[in-house]
Amino acid sequence: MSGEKHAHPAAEPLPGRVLEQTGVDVARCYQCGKCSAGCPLAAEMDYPPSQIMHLLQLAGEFPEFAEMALRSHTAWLCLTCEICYCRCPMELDIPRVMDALRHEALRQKKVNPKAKDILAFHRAFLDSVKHTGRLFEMGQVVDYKLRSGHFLQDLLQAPWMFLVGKLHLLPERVRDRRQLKRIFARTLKARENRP
Amino acid sequence: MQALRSKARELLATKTVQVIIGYARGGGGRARAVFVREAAKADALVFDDSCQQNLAVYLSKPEVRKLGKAALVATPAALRAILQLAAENQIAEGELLALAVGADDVVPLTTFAAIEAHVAARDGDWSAAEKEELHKYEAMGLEERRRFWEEQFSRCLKCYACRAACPLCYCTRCTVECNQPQWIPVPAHDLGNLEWNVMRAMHLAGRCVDCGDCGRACPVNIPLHLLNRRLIREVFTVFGSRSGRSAKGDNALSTFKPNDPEDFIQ
Amino acid sequence: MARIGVFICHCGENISATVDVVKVVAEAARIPGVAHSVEYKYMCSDPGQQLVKNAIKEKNLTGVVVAACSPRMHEPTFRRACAEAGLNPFLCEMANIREHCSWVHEKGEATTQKALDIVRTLVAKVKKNKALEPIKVPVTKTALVLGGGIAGIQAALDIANSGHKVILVEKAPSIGGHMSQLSETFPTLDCSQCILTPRMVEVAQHANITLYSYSELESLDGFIGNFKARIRRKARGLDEKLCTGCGLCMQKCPTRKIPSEFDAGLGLRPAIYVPFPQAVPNKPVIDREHCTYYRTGKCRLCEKVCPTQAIRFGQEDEIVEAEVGAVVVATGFDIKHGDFFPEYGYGKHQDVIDGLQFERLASASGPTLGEIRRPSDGKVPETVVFIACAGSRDPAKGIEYCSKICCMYTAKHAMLYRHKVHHGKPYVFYMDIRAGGKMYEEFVRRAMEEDGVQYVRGRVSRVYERNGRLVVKGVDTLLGARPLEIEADLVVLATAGVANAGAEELAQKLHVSYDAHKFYAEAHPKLRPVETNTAGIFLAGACQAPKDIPESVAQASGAAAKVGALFSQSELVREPLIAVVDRQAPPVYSSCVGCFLCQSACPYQAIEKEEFRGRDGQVVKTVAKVNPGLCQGCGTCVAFCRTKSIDIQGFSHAQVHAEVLALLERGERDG
Amino acid sequence: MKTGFYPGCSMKGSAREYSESLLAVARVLGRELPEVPDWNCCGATAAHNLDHDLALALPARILAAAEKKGMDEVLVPCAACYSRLKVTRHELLEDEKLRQRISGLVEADYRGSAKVVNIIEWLAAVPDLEKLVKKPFQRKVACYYGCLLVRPAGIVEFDRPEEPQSMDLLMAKLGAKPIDWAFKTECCGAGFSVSRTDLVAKLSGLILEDAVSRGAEAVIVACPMCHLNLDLRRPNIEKRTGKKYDIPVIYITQVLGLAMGLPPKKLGLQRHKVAVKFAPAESPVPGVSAKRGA
Amino acid sequence: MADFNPKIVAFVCNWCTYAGADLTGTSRMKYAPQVSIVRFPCTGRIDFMLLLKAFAGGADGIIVSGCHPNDCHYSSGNFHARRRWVVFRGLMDFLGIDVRRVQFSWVSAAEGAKWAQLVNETTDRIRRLGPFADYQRLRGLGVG
Repeated sequence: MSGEKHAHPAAEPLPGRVLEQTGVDVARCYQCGKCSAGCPLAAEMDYPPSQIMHLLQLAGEFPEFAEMALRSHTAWLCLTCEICYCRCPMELDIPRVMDALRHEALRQKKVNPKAKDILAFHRAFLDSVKHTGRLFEMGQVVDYKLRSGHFLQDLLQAPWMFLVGKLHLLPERVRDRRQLKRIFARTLKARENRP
Repeated sequence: MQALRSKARELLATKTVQVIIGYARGGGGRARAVFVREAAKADALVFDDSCQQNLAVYLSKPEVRKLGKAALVATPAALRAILQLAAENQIAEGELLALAVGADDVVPLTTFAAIEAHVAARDGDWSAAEKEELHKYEAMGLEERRRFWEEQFSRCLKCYACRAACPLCYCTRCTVECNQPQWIPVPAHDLGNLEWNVMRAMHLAGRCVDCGDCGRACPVNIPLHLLNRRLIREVFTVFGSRSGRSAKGDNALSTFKPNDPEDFIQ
Repeated sequence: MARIGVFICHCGENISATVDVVKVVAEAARIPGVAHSVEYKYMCSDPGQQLVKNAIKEKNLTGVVVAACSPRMHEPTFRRACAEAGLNPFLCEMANIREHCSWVHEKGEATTQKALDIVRTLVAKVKKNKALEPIKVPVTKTALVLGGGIAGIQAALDIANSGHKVILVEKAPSIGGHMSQLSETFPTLDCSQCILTPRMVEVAQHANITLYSYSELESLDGFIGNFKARIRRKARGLDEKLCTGCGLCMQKCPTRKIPSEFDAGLGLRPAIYVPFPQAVPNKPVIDREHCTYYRTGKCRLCEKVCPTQAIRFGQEDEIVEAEVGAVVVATGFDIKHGDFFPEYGYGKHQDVIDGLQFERLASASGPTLGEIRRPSDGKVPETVVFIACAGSRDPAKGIEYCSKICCMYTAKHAMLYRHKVHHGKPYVFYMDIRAGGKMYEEFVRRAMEEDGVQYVRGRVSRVYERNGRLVVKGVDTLLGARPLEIEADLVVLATAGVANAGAEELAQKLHVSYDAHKFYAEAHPKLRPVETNTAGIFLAGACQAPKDIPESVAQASGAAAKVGALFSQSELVREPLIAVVDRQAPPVYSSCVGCFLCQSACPYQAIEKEEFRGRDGQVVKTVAKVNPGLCQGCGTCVAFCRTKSIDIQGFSHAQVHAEVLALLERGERDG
Repeated sequence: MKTGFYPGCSMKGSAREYSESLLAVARVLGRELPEVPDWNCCGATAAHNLDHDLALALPARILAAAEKKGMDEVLVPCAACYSRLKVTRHELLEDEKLRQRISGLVEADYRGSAKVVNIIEWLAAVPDLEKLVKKPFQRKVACYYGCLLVRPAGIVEFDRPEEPQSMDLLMAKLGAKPIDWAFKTECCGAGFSVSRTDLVAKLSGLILEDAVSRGAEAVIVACPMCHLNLDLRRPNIEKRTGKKYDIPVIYITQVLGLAMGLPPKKLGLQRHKVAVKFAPAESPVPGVSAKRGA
Repeated sequence: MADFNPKIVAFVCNWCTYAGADLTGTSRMKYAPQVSIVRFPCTGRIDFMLLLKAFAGGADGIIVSGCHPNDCHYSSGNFHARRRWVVFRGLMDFLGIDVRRVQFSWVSAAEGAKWAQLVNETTDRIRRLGPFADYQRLRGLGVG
């Protein structure tokens, strides 16, 4: 299906790709701004949700707007708290649009530099899952520190967490880890390796 | 049978009625319709299992009406026919008297109300055999059913015996006789035969009293009554009404409920 | 031998763009019975119609088929043209090759073929058409006006002033409608009651107007010019003739804490009450649900104090019947109530109110005597946030359409607030400002420029209470969609305008159609805005769509003018498209066998019995007969008739049968 | 009715007191809670952030396993996991093509027979729970639902998305006095607890502030992430607001346990960063409370 | 069967469905051209004999459509029609005639889109069912 398109990121303009991946027709957004008004992190974002939607509306004709959306910090700040979707008068699933933007940004290698830490965390998280099948918090935290370079942050918490038995030294493991590897290979990996 | 004859004699003698429409022994031991107008001839009347014809068919015939007030030897189906005819303004209260005949008794019913009560008291469901007969065809696959009826109708001669036998086919001008426009082609070919039989069944929907005379009358033995039966059940299960039960009752198809089922409508 | 003329319209490009008109003309000419076949750019234009008229005369045509747009559009036009050329108008049919063909199919052979099929079908039909003469029915020159709001009042007065009788029915105890609840009115800010109440009084005193207040339409039968209305006069619980409206009963009534409908729940009223001081009629009603006597069987205080002994506890609803020739529906609208916006806390926080409630707060006759005080603690709000589009343009929680009046009344509210609370801070959250209308834009500008109303472009996400104030989480989409929080003392929701609760039920009583939102449907969105598709029933005001006062009044006068036109003739000419029962010479009289299935099926009780008697005076036959006045031509009876004795003119057996046969030919050809 | 239990990763680690309390309570209720066989991580925020298929495949594998084991419903106490599983089930049942593709990925024909239930639904279904209350939890509590229990409403179809009530009703049953407050469903910062602690501190701070200012004595949660952010991240919050908050953050199941009279230790209360001072019987591990803010 | 162009006859009422089909046109929505519309004042007027005639005429499928319940311009014509079609379908089925060839529907004057959809869906269905050879054979039509 979309495999062929994935081979050429520019094959179809962004709005169309968003529609295809999320079923959300950005043209339906009439810019009331309710999503931005309710978004817990709108203030931190370079483009609050309603602006992202507007960028996408124009992205078809103006590639530079597509770029702004793809390279936005917003996509990565979105917490998927769903409050925008919940209150959108047009019932547009904005969180899914954000997902699609992230996926596009990843594939087109256009992740906003400010999102480095967040991405690092997600990667560390999934690595842990890929290898053990479950989240090995200790391992992940260490992995994350290596990826992000924030060695000190949180180390203060760690000892206490041992004390109260919240961190384990050894990970729990899923038995059929091969299968999980296969799942990763067919999804995330396959996607990220595409040109 | 004696009860019937003596009752008939009395009715004619007292001039309560001018004619008894009943059964008499016909050729080959079969029962035939007879119109007894003199008390002396009452002994011609018979009643037994061979007496199946629905005599109500004569009630709407002008030549019979001319004979005056009639007493009708009535099977249950005939009683239902009387009520349906009344509901359709074809006979009026007091125009006739029904002699509901049982095994060895006869109950004179002088009013529609009495007939309604009599019918209601003895009203029942189809026999297992009757149900089985209908079910047999419904169990067929669609294509199998189509072939079956196509074969059946291919034998139809358009002799209209079914119509003549039907107490409710009293129309003085049947749709088949309309020629401007010609609704149904006159010659007996497959299409015309199908159209005629569909039309007959549809025109009897919500009206047929289930006597089965159409099927019996058919010279080429097409089980016509099955078509009516199928619709009787449709009307009863979907609209909950049965024809021939009331002298006033509105026809199931000329009335409606706002919440009638419509799952088949898009 | 039929001589049919076929006239094929290009409708500019509308038809010829996808249909090969020339080919259709040529093919049509070859249809048996077609004596003449031509095309023209605009058949409905004068030269186009002339084309038809000339052909009728020159080729002495016996029938005409105009292949163009929908008959619902131009059938009357061409039938008139035929009539002018001396051809009976009912010998003209339209082949709809635009709406049903050129507009809905791609250019190509199939589309041209279909256009031809449609033409052939109607040629076949028109060959069977019969010359028909219009039916004349008398007109009862009394109008029934439903609804005593400003629209109903205007319509009633206009009709009455043109010398016709009017029956005005209002379901509330008093006429006045929503307008009587308003404080000032945009764009002039004149006091609503000051301009309304004189008209209410005029209605009460007008010789031509019979006012049934506290009454509702029970049923409406009949047809244009000859309706029969049954009106339920709900029991007021008093003798209106005796009651002087002194109001003593209201003062003495012990049950006083009932939320006043008129004050939108912000004020209180007794169990026996007139909704407001200037009510017309100024006679109270007993609210049986709350009245102590009706609840407990004791009290009857009002009865004791009434100086004229007018109280009638035992009184029952009364049904009055009236014959009317026309109906004006002016039942108005409602606002979307209830907490359909949980995130705005309507219904949870007392200080989140709707527009109508603000009107009452701002009204000099309101519960606060015109001072803006918030419901919770009566405090004068320092900051008020007005939220526009609260429910409007909101498919998710409200309605998708624009309620049209909110932009203006919100600007008015903010203005009034500033006029009454000079130091107050009004904010308006809006999506767009729709101020189309004479002096409207200027009005909104004034709110911003002179009264310092702060307009913030964005929708509010949430309103919640924090230490006695309301936190409004909004956004300004003009400032990079930055979220912004305002602590307000009062929040006013410009709630959507919606159809009345009973709208659907009434529509079904009247047999008028309505849209997806239960607003009544006009006969044509542009050209017949005050008619319904049921002849003789007209629309006025917000029952058709949300409207402001000037629009409602304009439409009311329009409806009144239509009624006037209808009443200008003593006899109404109707299309003869009705059912008829076969008649023949004795002794047959008719092929009808008198089973009267048609009678029980007829929705209009238009089928009667006709008896034929022989020489001896005996009834020899009873058959069906159609009352041409009552028959509306639905043809339901026709489909029931087994003997095909009843037929409907214009859609006769011969006609529709021929149409289907015409399709058969097509079957033969490419089968 | 066979109910499976999906703990999810955090309940085995940072939120183990949640599962401890749940299992303790379940024991009293006499409910078996077998774990979904060989369950894996649901993928959480990370997965759907990075890859849609992966975000569906991981939960699908879990649900398929539960289905295979003949479980009619899967109890998912972690609101975050609950959301992932519920969304996945919804999406796959909506779209047959997708269902087949994902089934292929997880090498099992997922049919969607097993329902996904959250902790509130599960407890609400327990017949007359109030009868089991030995020590009514007479505290003013702020019921914190967070985002994922109630949103997206169209998919979870559980409680109403604005002003939800189910947890309040549950707490009332246990003798608590739920307060009316404004931040029931505001976001706490969710998956950012490690990567963007600053934002977590900000958002969680607003939540605590509102709860405290309205006189709540405890915040009740049903989500390890919320707990992590409101409890473990307390120092960051206090650093940001410059205020101290003693208000403890307690899991629904812990409150239920306390109300049933179970010993705090069994309910893992000692594992909290912010001590539950008013907890009955033996006071929480002293060492812990001493270490607060270290 | 892909290239088979079914002949479909639509019996519609003047007030709702005919107007709805007009709206489809004014909204310029496209639909399959195989359908020919016959206009009636009301579904109540539609005689079952006409459906037979249409089939006899070589129609492969039939649409019968009118006002939604309670919206009938004549208040109850569609209710009567509805009962008639219940019985008619029962009979058709009993005679082995595939009732999927007759599509009943309510399309209001406001439902231009629904009309287009109805026509397209019906056309597709009839296409899948193929020509109504069984019936047309009856009148010795050279089909199939």
